[in-house]
Amino acid sequence: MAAPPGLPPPEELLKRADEMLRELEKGPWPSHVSELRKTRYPLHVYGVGLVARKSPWGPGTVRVKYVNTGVLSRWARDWVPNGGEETHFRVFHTPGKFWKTDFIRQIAKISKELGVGLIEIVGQTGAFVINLTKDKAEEMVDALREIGTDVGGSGDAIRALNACVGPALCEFALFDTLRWYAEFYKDKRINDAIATPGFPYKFKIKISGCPMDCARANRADVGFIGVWEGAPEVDQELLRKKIEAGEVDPKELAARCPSGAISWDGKELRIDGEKCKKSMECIRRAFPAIKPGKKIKIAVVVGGGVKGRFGPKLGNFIGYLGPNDTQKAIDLVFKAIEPWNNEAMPKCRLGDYIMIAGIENFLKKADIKLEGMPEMAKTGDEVPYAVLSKEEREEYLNLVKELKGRA
Amino acid sequence: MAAPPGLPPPEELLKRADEMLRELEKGPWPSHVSELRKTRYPLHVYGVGLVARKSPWGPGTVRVKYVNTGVLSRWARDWVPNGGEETHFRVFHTPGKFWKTDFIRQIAKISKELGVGLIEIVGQTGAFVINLTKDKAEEMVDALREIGTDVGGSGDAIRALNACVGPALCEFALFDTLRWYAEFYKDKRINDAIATPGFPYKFKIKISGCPMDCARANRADVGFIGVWEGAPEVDQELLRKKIEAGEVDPKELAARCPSGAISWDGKELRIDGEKCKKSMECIRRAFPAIKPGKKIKIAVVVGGGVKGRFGPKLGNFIGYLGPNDTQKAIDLVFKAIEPWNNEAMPKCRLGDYIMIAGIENFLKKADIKLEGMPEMAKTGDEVPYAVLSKEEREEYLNLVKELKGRA
Amino acid sequence: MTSDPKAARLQKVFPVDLDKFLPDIIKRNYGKWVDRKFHGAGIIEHISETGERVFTVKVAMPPNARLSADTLEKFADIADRLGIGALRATMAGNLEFLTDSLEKALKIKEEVESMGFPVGGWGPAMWGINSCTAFLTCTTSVVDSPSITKALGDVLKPYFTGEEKLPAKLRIYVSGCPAMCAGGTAIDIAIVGQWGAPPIIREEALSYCLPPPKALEKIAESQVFLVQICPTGALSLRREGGRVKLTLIPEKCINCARCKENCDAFDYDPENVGVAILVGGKMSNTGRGPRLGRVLIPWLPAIPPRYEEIVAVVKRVIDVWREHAQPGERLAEFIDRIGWQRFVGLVGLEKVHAVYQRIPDHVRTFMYFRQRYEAWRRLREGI
Amino acid sequence: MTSDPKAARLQKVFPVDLDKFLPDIIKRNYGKWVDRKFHGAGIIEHISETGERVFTVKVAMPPNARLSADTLEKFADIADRLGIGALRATMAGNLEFLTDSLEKALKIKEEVESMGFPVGGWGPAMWGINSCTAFLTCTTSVVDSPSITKALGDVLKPYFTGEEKLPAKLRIYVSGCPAMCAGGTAIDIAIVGQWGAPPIIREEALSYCLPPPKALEKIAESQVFLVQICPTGALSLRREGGRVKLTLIPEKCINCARCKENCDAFDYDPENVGVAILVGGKMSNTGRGPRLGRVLIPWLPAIPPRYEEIVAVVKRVIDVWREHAQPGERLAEFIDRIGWQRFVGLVGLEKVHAVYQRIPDHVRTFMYFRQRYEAWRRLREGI
Ligand code: SRM
Ligand code: SRM
Ligand code: SRM
Ligand code: SRM
Ligand code: SF4
Ligand code: SF4
Ligand code: SF4
Ligand code: SF4
Ligand code: SF4
Ligand code: SF4
Ligand code: SF4
Ligand code: SF4
Repeated sequence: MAAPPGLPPPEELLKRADEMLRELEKGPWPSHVSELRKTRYPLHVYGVGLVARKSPWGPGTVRVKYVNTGVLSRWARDWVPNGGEETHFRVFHTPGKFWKTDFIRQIAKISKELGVGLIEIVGQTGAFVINLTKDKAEEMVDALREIGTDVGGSGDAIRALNACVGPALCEFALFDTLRWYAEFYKDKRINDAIATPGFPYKFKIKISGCPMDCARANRADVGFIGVWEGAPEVDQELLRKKIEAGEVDPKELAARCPSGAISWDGKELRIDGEKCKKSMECIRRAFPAIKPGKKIKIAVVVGGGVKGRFGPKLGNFIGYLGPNDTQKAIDLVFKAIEPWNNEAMPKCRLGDYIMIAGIENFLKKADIKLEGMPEMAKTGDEVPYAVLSKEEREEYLNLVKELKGRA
Repeated sequence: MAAPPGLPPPEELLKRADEMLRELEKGPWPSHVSELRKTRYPLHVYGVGLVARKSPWGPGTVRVKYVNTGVLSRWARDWVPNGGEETHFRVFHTPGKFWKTDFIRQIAKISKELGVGLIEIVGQTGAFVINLTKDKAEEMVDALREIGTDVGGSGDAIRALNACVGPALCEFALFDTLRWYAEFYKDKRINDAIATPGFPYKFKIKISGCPMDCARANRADVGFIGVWEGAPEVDQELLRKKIEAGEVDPKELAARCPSGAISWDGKELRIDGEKCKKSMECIRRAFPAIKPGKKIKIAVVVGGGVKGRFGPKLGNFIGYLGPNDTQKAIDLVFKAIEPWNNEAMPKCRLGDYIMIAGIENFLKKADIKLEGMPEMAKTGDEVPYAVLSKEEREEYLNLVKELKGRA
Repeated sequence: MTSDPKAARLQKVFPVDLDKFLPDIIKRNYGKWVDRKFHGAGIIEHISETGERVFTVKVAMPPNARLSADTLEKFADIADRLGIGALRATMAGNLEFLTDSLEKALKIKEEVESMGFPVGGWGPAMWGINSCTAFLTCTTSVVDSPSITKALGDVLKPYFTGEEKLPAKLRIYVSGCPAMCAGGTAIDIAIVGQWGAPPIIREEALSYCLPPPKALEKIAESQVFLVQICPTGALSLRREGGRVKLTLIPEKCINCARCKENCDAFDYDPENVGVAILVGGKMSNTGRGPRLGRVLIPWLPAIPPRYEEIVAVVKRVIDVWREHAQPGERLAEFIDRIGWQRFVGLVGLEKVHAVYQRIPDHVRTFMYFRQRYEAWRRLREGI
Repeated sequence: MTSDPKAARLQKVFPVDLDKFLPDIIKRNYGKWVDRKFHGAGIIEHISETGERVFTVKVAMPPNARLSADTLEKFADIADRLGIGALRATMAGNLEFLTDSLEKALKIKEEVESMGFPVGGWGPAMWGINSCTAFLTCTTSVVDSPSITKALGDVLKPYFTGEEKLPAKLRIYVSGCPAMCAGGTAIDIAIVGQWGAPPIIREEALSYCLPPPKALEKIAESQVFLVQICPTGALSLRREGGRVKLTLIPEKCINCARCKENCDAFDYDPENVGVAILVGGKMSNTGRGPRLGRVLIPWLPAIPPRYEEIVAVVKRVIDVWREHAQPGERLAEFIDRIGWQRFVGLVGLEKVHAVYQRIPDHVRTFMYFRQRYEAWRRLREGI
């Protein structure tokens, strides 16, 4: 990108960059600049970008043998005085993103010795990011593999998986999100699709233990979200106690239930399982007197994403798996990938492809069949005119031939 | 339109036309062909059209002095053997479409003497249609005016009004639809806009006495529909009797209320006026034990239509008038017409124009203010990127300047 | 302005005198109706607070409500003999006889039925079939709605007369072309004629629809009326030397027929022509309120005189509705309740909707750029 | 395949051994959590059926969760001293200390706060601000999200720490460009960098993004990658003699930045650049369920280091929500309940939404040709 117009001369630029950086160290919120100062990150580049109001970084290259994803490298733009460079790895996080202190110290050591001493402790996809110096790239990969993790997940590949902390720390967890996380990674096909890009675009898999969706699975290319069948479970005894203690207001529970499933007759709280939309509203207010139901199912959503070709989209719900169906879940991912990988234009996310193909056609092509699949993509048009090909018209005619017989 | 390919020679064509017509006289449903046979309508033309599967009529012309709307004339296409012609008038219907027998006989006489003895007793807009012979056009107009009605309502003009039968025959009528019908017609501006086309497109006004919308006002350019405020009125005494008599099932009333406004505690039926959406479901089932409420309002809907530029649309609800606000209603019609007439492209219906202008902008331009106007046309976009002009951007900046002061 | 006495015609004579046009019994009880009773299909007793009663007898008219003056006079005779000396045309093209006792009403019923005009409608019944004029008088029609209406009526009559019961009101609108003069699509079942393929332009007839050559020279291409009315930009005007050429991009055409409505030079091949059948519209605020119908099948051939394909689909829709709907449930509410897919499956047209999933790419882009409707179940609705 | 030992790298080392990576106390109580208590902002006590307890202390990280190795080591020391020898990064970029008693938890809080890292979040509070990396490392950024995040955090900290109460959870995502790496728009408040005006093409840099001339010759214009990725057809390739020229039709451009994401030759003028602010999105199925955020204001300048315009709008949105929302009501549900117009009015940005009513004509045509969303109240909702 070109130098922005009206950039001051180098010295002045650096001075103003420095002022800008200092300003960002003030105030009560933790400052990234203060942290960066403790590292060998080329802070002036960042400062110059702020003054120029333009990203100071241009694409760089670094090749790491047999590491085809997870490596990103930048050069400072030619208008940044004194230049600078920046390279970083995306690194797989541990299950639940737990870092025992020995592991932290290993990471910190690697970062200081082979990098610039800077870590993004968790990226938005769920990896963590570690800066390095270009010439230490090969070493860094080995060091990370040594301590039990690795580099990967960028480009048109499966990205670092993400799963909420689930049963490791959360009362609401309906299934073992971390075991799913592990099982997915262990699968050879997943490994290969992470290691080597080749899809039309990136592909993200996210796993949430319950409808709170802390892992934002509903925005993934394929997401898994724990739910249950029917009504939440009510421990009437405990609930009564909570009500007496003033911890829970049963009228509020009924009023806040978005599906009108809860009724309170002054004595007992009843929940209509047919109506319940698993909003977790009653549960979070009255836990553990009200808990999710026992019959657990994993809702599958496909085609979410923040942008892609056709703009922001949430996932499309396509049915359920069981809480132990990890293998089926992995199969499903690759079934979903197949028609997309074969047919989609470059830079179409799965959700874009689904919009192009039509979700029903997509599900057919992908040969996906799930329990509780919702019916029908779309109702008919509101517009009664259309241009139709001869073939289409003949198809309609044929369809009706049979009816004619019946009439 | 050109002759369809593969048309048989004239004689054969006429023969097949005749067979087709005969077939349409069979069967239990009243036959238009049988009726047409009793008239001087050129039936062979219609028959040939059916065989050719193409309209046999092309545009014709007839000029009637100072009658600029409501006159339509056709010539048979050149491929119709023996040719033929057809001319008809659209004629204003009486209030409630009541035809006393003397009036019927006058119509029939005019039809036989100056026309071909054929009448469409009511057209879909609400006029009736009378066929004539071209050379009697001037006479026919005078004859119709003589008996108290007139020709009009076609082209880019206000069309024949339509109102449901209302208080003349209907228990549900919430206001005097027929008086509205009459008052509208008496207005000079309405007269002129019916008499002389000049708008971007046609313009229809429809009036329904209650939410049943028998006059399909919700599909008009401007529609008026009687509603009430709050809950329907319940005569508990009478209701109890109806329940005892088995005529009314209170549980069904509650279940069929689409807004969940009705509760039945085994003794008394209660209706939550806040919730009631005026579906008429309880009223039609338990009338007159349940009746519309007493505080009557006239809901105004604008911009409906079957097609226009952007396809089918129902009206947009824009607020209420009072049951006696006929003058305000007529003013409102012309307020709505003004920006449309000034700005719309040809062949944009009011609804299309509203879509182009945005309904809020439209209401502002039209200077329409009503009681109970709903808020806000649209919520914000889901897409966070857009191309914006410098002016727009400055506008946003200015808007926020004030907020900055407050923060 | 002018001294021509005919100029007085610009001041219309509107039939607005309620006193003159309303029958006396109606005037006496105007706005005083307190109750009504239904006496079988087609007959309503209206009860006034004055104690008077008016019985209405609803009679089906031939397609497009076409009557000969002869028949109309015969009806007037009956109205004088057995009624209160008045009829009324309903909004929707039936004819109502008015009388003051049930016996007379039943007598009227007998007489009109013997003339071949069935009595029926109201409540859970077919209230009628509305037809536009089409091949009877209309230049833009592509199929003939009156004969389609006749073919349907012959089969559906028992639903009108009440011999066969329906779950709720049913009305059918049959329009000969996308102008939809029969009343549009906001009705239980709508049948709409359409061209099937993009229009054919008859160069030789085009000049009638264009401004005179001199004027045309001065107008920007995009401002030419014919170019403007096409909502999709499928029509464009190119100047080639001194001549102009109107071109149509078939990929952009949506077959809306607006060009045709405004210029006779647009033609079609009867081979391509057909009807779309829409279901589940309504105007009334009952149930879940007014809504537009939805395309059940976007194209079927329209083959006179019996239109078997159309009749078969309509019949099938009604059968499915009759079999599965709850009492009082209009087709719209029924479809809403069971869901479109299930409905389409029950009718036996599962495969049809595949077409709705095809949206041209450029359309989709913009559609999803702005407020987007959610095409598929989200988690919340799904679980 | 190859004998290079480095080829083994294609088999990734995934940290999947739960036994190895989970702290012991977590393993012992895995899936056995039966209750939890909130101890002020940022501290949760998790109660296991085994009787054991784990306390988590949620600590805000600097923008973009950037820590120096030094600080990380200091945290490890604290975790060893006062915790169970483990930390965890949350999904959303905070750091959780784990310990086994409330006192220790409070001690941790004290220590990290003295280091300048506030403890907070959970329940009706700000849970954090997520920032992408932007000017720190990213080539496609148009505004710098980490510094915007800092400016916001400085003002909003009391909502995080619980000093000031909120009606419900609040999270803010700040993304430096339309790629929205901070997590998109399905969150309470989303701030998204955008170009403002259509991209400028730097001819001189274009060749890097096009196939080599020989290959290019053989590809149809529309099949060229850069042409294909533009979702609106704003980009087209024209061959002029031997040379190719990429042209951009500004009217078609929606500023989606896909061209830029794929080719460094697309440039912009910082003058035009700004952010859109979206509100009312969420992921969670609470309330009325997940939904995308809506544009509250489509453009504001992003002026470092204090970004006053952005901060003012965010602050104002929060104030309005605080003042008018019911307890427990997230911004999304609050806006739903009071209606967009009223919300926009309360914020003081009534005039802003006028822009949403402008839809280019061709768009509208198609949008309304297919399934259309209802833009304005229908009778049923109105009455
Ligand atoms: C590092 C990270 C931001 C961070 O600091 O947290 C990031 C950084 C970039 N993202 Fe992202 N994205 C990151 C999470 C996301 C997320 C969040 C998520 O995964 O939930 C999203 C939105 C979710 C989604 O995918 O729908 C996201 C949507 C994008 C997009 C838009 C994709 C689309 O469908 O349109 C792009 C553009 C592209 O791929 O062409 C993009 C592109 C980029 C690039 C590669 C742009 C570039 O080439 O400069 C950024 C590299 C910056 C750098 O120097 O590292 N990034 N990106 C996140 C990855 C770390 C990690 O693996 O944990
Ligand atoms: C006579 C009538 C059909 C009938 O037999 O009932 C009719 C007949 C024609 N209509 Fe209509 N329309 C008739 C009611 C309607 C209705 C029903 C209504 O008003 O509720 C509609 C739909 C409602 C609406 O306006 O939204 C209707 C929507 C159209 C349209 C589409 C308008 C649009 O917005 O796109 C056209 C096409 C046009 O105007 O260019 C049209 C055009 C025509 C033309 C003028 C086409 C033509 O030039 O040949 C037809 C003349 C046929 C003829 O020979 O008389 N007619 N037309 C109806 C008028 C009689 C009356 O005044 O009562
Ligand atoms: C006569 C007529 C109005 C007129 O001015 O001409 C009419 C008059 C009445 N309508 Fe209607 N409706 C008339 C066309 C309509 C239309 C328009 C249409 O069919 O195109 C509608 C709206 C379209 C729709 O179907 O959504 C309409 C929707 C209703 C409804 C709602 C039906 C439903 O189930 O949704 C009722 C209530 C009912 O049937 O229970 C109703 C009920 C009534 C009743 C029977 C009131 C009652 O239940 O006591 C009115 C009787 C007055 C009378 O005896 O004359 N009227 N009614 C129309 C007769 C049409 C016909 O020949 O059959
Ligand atoms: C730790 C974390 C998951 C993880 O694996 O990292 C998490 C864990 C929990 N979430 Fe979450 N949520 C986490 C991010 C999210 C996200 C994602 C995000 O913010 O980007 C969401 C969905 C996005 C959204 O806001 O819609 C999310 C929506 C919820 C909700 C719903 C809030 C609401 O009012 O709609 C709850 C329930 C509540 O707060 O009452 C919840 C509740 C919980 C609780 C506190 C369960 C409870 O109420 O007992 C979990 C505590 C486990 C623990 O102690 O570790 N969690 N939670 C994430 C912490 C983020 C942070 O640093 O603040
Ligand atoms: S998604 Fe559910 S199970 Fe997972 S951390 Fe959030 S609240 Fe717990
Ligand atoms: S989980 Fe939500 S929807 Fe279900 S009963 Fe509880 S509050 Fe209602
Ligand atoms: S709209 Fe209402 S008042 Fe008018 S006729 Fe129909 S039911 Fe009666
Ligand atoms: S009118 Fe309709 S919405 Fe109102 S209470 Fe009766 S049934 Fe319910
Ligand atoms: S719908 Fe078409 S065919 Fe029927 S009258 Fe109207 S314009 Fe003519
Ligand atoms: S039918 Fe409609 S879309 Fe097609 S060319 Fe004519 S006006 Fe344009
Ligand atoms: S949102 Fe844009 S600026 Fe931020 S990291 Fe992603 S690509 Fe870079
Ligand atoms: S910003 Fe988007 S719409 Fe504009 S040219 Fe680039 S890819 Fe096309």
